[in-house]
Amino acid sequence: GSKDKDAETPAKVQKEDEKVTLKVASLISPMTDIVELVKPKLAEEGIDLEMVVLGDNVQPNSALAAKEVDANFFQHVPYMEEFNRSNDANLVPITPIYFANYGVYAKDFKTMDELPEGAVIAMANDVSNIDRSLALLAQHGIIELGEKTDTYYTKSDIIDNPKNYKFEEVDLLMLARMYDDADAVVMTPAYAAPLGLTPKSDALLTEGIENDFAITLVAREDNKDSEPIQKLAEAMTSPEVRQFLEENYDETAIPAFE
Amino acid sequence: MPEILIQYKTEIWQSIAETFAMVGVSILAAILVGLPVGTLLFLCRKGQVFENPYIFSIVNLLVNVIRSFPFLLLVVFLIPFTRLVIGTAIGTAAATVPLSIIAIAHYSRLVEQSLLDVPKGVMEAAVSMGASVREIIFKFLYVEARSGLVLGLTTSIISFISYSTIMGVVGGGGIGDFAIRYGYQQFKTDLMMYMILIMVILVQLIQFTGTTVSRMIDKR
Amino acid sequence: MPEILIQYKTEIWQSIAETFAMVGVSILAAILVGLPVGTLLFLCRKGQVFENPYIFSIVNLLVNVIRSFPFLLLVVFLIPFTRLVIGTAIGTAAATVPLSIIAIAHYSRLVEQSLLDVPKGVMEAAVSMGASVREIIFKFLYVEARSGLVLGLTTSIISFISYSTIMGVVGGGGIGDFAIRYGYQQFKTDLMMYMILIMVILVQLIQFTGTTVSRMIDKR
Amino acid sequence: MIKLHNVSKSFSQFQAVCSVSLSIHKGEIHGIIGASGAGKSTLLRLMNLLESPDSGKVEINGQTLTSLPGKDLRQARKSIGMIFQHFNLVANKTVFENVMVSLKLANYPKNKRKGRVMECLQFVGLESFKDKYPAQLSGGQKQRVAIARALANSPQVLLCDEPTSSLDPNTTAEILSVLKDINRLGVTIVIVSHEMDVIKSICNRVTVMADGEVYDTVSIEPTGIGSAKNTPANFVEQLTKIGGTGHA
Amino acid sequence: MIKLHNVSKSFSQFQAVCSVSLSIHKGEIHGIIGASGAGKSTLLRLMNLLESPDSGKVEINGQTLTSLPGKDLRQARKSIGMIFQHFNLVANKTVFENVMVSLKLANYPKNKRKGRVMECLQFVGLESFKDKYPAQLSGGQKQRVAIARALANSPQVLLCDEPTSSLDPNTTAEILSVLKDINRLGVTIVIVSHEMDVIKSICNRVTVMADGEVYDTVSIEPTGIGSAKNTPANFVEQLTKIGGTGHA
Ligand SMILES: Nc1ncnc2c1ncn2[C@@H]1O[C@H](COP(=O)(O)OP(=O)(O)OP(=O)(O)O)[C@@H](O)[C@H]1O
Ligand SMILES: Nc1ncnc2c1ncn2[C@@H]1O[C@H](COP(=O)(O)OP(=O)(O)OP(=O)(O)O)[C@@H](O)[C@H]1O
Ligand SMILES: [Mg+2]
Ligand SMILES: [Mg+2]
Repeated sequence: GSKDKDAETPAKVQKEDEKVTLKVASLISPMTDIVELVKPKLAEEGIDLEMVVLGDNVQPNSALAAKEVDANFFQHVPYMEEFNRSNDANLVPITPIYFANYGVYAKDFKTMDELPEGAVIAMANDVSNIDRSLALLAQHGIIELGEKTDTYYTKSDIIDNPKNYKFEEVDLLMLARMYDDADAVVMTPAYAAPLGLTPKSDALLTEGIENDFAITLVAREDNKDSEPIQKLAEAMTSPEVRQFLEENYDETAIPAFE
Repeated sequence: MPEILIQYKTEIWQSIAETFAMVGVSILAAILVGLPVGTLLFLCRKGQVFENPYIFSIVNLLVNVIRSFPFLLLVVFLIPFTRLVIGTAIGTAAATVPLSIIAIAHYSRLVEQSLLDVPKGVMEAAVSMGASVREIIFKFLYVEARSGLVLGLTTSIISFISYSTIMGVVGGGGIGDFAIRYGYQQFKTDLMMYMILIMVILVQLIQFTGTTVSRMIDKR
Repeated sequence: MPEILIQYKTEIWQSIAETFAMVGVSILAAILVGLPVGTLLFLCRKGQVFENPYIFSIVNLLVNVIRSFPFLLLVVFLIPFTRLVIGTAIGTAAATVPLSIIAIAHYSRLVEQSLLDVPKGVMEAAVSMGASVREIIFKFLYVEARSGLVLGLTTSIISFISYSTIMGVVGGGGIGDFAIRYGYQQFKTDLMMYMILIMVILVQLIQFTGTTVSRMIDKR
Repeated sequence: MIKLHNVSKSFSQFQAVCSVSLSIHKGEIHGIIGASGAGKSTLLRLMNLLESPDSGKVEINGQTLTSLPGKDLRQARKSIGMIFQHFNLVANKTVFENVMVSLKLANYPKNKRKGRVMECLQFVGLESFKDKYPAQLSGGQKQRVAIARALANSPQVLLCDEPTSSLDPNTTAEILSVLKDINRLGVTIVIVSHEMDVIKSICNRVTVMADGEVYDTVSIEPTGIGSAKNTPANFVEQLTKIGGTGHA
Repeated sequence: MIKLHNVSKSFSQFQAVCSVSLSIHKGEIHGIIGASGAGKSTLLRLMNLLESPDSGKVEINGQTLTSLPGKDLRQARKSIGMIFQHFNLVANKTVFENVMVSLKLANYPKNKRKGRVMECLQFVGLESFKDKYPAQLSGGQKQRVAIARALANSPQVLLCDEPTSSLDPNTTAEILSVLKDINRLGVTIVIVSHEMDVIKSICNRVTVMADGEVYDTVSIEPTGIGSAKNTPANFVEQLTKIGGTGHA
């Protein structure tokens, strides 16, 4: 509504000309919610924020590298670095926004100790998430991992598995559904939330914030200092976002900015 | 109308529009390119009027290569090409490129098969009247095979709709993607079911139209 | 042999085995159930020996519903059923359930279409000899339509391979899923290309066999 | 044997057969003749209910076909052989298999089938073609396969639609004597033909059709089958008999 | 006009036509007769190269078809009409369209096409059937459409494979007079037929085939087409002429 009114006065028409469009690729809620949340704020600054929702976790980076979008918001820095390495890209982190508190959930068990010998633990089947899930389990001493031989840990890096857990890798899309099927599931809050689960009250184990896996706003080397990107970063680390996260995503998405 | 549908009205309409756009372009590609390619496959076969083992092998291989790509990887693989054609590799317009290519490969096989069922005698009549290859195709082959061509196109269109649901990967959108994103990933099961219902109705309509038309034009 | 292939030897062989398992079961389902269903669709059509608008509409709708589900959602939707049949909803064995169901729906349409191309005179000859519906099917319809049935199955099998690449969702594995997970998501482009090459060779072999067999048994 | 009572059949407006009543006696050879489009084929196809009549009753061997349930109708059809105007062979079966299938459908004793097929192929002079497919046959050869197929299971009634239309005079004569022979064994035969000679040579009674109606039914004394020698010399002789002016 | 030099054709082992040499003069009506399977259809199909000979040369109108490039061969074929033994109509085209297509292919003047189609349909007595599809026609009607299609673009050569096999005597007589008429306009006609009467009535020269070879070629004086009245009464009369014993 207000934009239309702006256009009526000549002075602001000029401003309209300067109006830049900023394209941000993202994946799912709460990432998409945050982008939506800052839209009006950026509009006031003459930035037309356009969100592009993509369906897998390679395309947002490919699109960014190809300059089809100006920034993306869906990943943590290690994942981005791996993309840079493998694809000769120069994506750069702008600012971390929140920690997606990775956790282990089980339908029939209250604590990790109750999990019986040989239980099936489901995790996502893409390499970075396998790495992260195994690291979470190792962090709590459930399993022991050897030296990292490749970029990522894989199941073959497990050198000790005292309770003989079986690890089932399934697609991200299926992860939440495995809550009924497997004995335990390792997943991000984004996937746990629809089940009504939160890291705070339901997770047997969580990752906390002592890690590198904060979901980060990412741009490119060539535009990282540009005004719109900086304004976006500013908006995304504003108190409103913090309030939004704390109100709606208590411990599911822990703000990662000051 | 259920509340959830009203709530997401804009998005639903948009996703329907996206599906129509993607499938519409695929249909065009299937007809404008898939039909000729399938015809070429048929005509270059052993014993046909345009017999040519080289062209046949090359086109046949090409179609097979396209059909053997995992669809997701085809989409990825085609990104440079898509960018060249559309100017961008993401969004509904960009999604039409891989969809069209798969549509061409898919329909051309069904065309080839339909043409193989045209009685030899009809081809002979055409040849004996001195018909050019072009005339054989348009005045005889397509006329005699038309009901099969329509049914094949119907089958293909339904496959295109199914393929289009994967185009969320590059931001293609569409009803199927909407159902997956909102309905499935966000556990809005009722919304998902409504979306699927829309797809079922759409497919049923297409099938009904296809079957009816193909029966109406079949005078054999 | 390229080093990367040696490195992933075990996984590659396993993924090939998984693809064979998934596609193999789908082929069985297509033949054992899709063929009868397609035949039923044909026979219940208006003007055919077993004309029955009710059965036709129901089977037709069922096939359409299956074909209109976004494949991914079909997989999800079938989870309770899969669990009932296989005991679990994840893994290669579980993946065969949705694949088989889509295989049945897919092939039955192509069967229906092939049978529609059987000349009416042959059906009449069968009827005039007092053939039962069973005899009409096995001694006349299938005999006369056999090359089309084989070509349709070939087309279907190639589609099954393509569908099987999506079965990573429920841990089905397979060559396509391997290519996506290791090649695409881990940016091992060379590995991905080798995997695709394997798929291309596989598809090419299937198409060649299908084309050859269908030509050999076509005596029309 | 075969009785039609006021049988009518129309194809979307067009009245192809119009209230025809006709009775064909057991053991006779009945001819049907008439102009092209008169309704001969349709009438024949009504006799075994390949076309179901719009109205009227079809009776064969005391059974009213028009009111038989599906299963009994099938059973009844097994004793009614049919030779189609366009042969309707199964293109993907060999000559042998095309004849064989008729025996299988009729539950002909298994161990005698092969012999019976070869016997029938011998009747029509095609023993050596048994492994060929219809697409590899000449027009006349196809027609003869269709005849062999119809004869194979020794039907009680044989409906023939232009059975000799593609055959040369010699082969025609041979086929007609085969028909005459099986007629002597008690088979009722209905022959649709446009060839006056064929009709005259073996029919006992002839129905003349015009515009979908029976114009008349005539009893005749069959003239017998003029046997012609099956040699090319014979053709030349016939050609030069009258009007011939010598060899070119 | 049409010259075959040592033309041979075999189908996987089987020698269907064996080193045949034959010349057919301009303006004549040439008959080909022989037993079923003798190779008549194959010989006729060799004349317009529908079957390409294994060896030998085919010449029409001074052009050696066997050595013509594709385009010229197509051009040559436009002036060679053909009536197939099995009609080969386009099932999805109406009677009108089936005839029309031949005019379109021959680039017949656009404004005269419709008239010409109707004229040809009139020749064969099917004007009123123009909007029907082949599946709705009787055997003889289909054959007549095939004849009309072959005549339509006024070819210089007309190859006819059993053109009257499904026609009753009256219609046959009518078709033969049409052929005779166009022959008078200078069209060379080759007729394959197994009906001695047909051959005798209009052919100037007749080739007798046996086992894929030319047995003999005879010149004859055509006896002319016996005109029969097209009435059912005429059938009855013919039937009762000899051997008739009265009405049933
Ligand atoms: N495509 C083919 N493959 C194999 N054999 C064939 C083929 N076409 C024809 N023949 C054989 O060639 C011979 C001659 O066939 P053709 O059709 O020329 O006979 P015809 O003289 O026209 O006989 P009819 O009067 O029965 O039509 C036949 O014995 C036939 O079996
Ligand atoms: N399926 C159909 N649809 C419409 N009309 C038809 C159909 N079948 C036959 N007819 C018409 O019915 C009439 C009688 O056809 P029928 O085949 O019985 O003729 P016929 O006496 O056998 O002729 P012929 O000697 O030419 O074979 C014809 O005028 C034909 O056009
Ligand atoms: Mg008839
Ligand atoms: Mg012939």
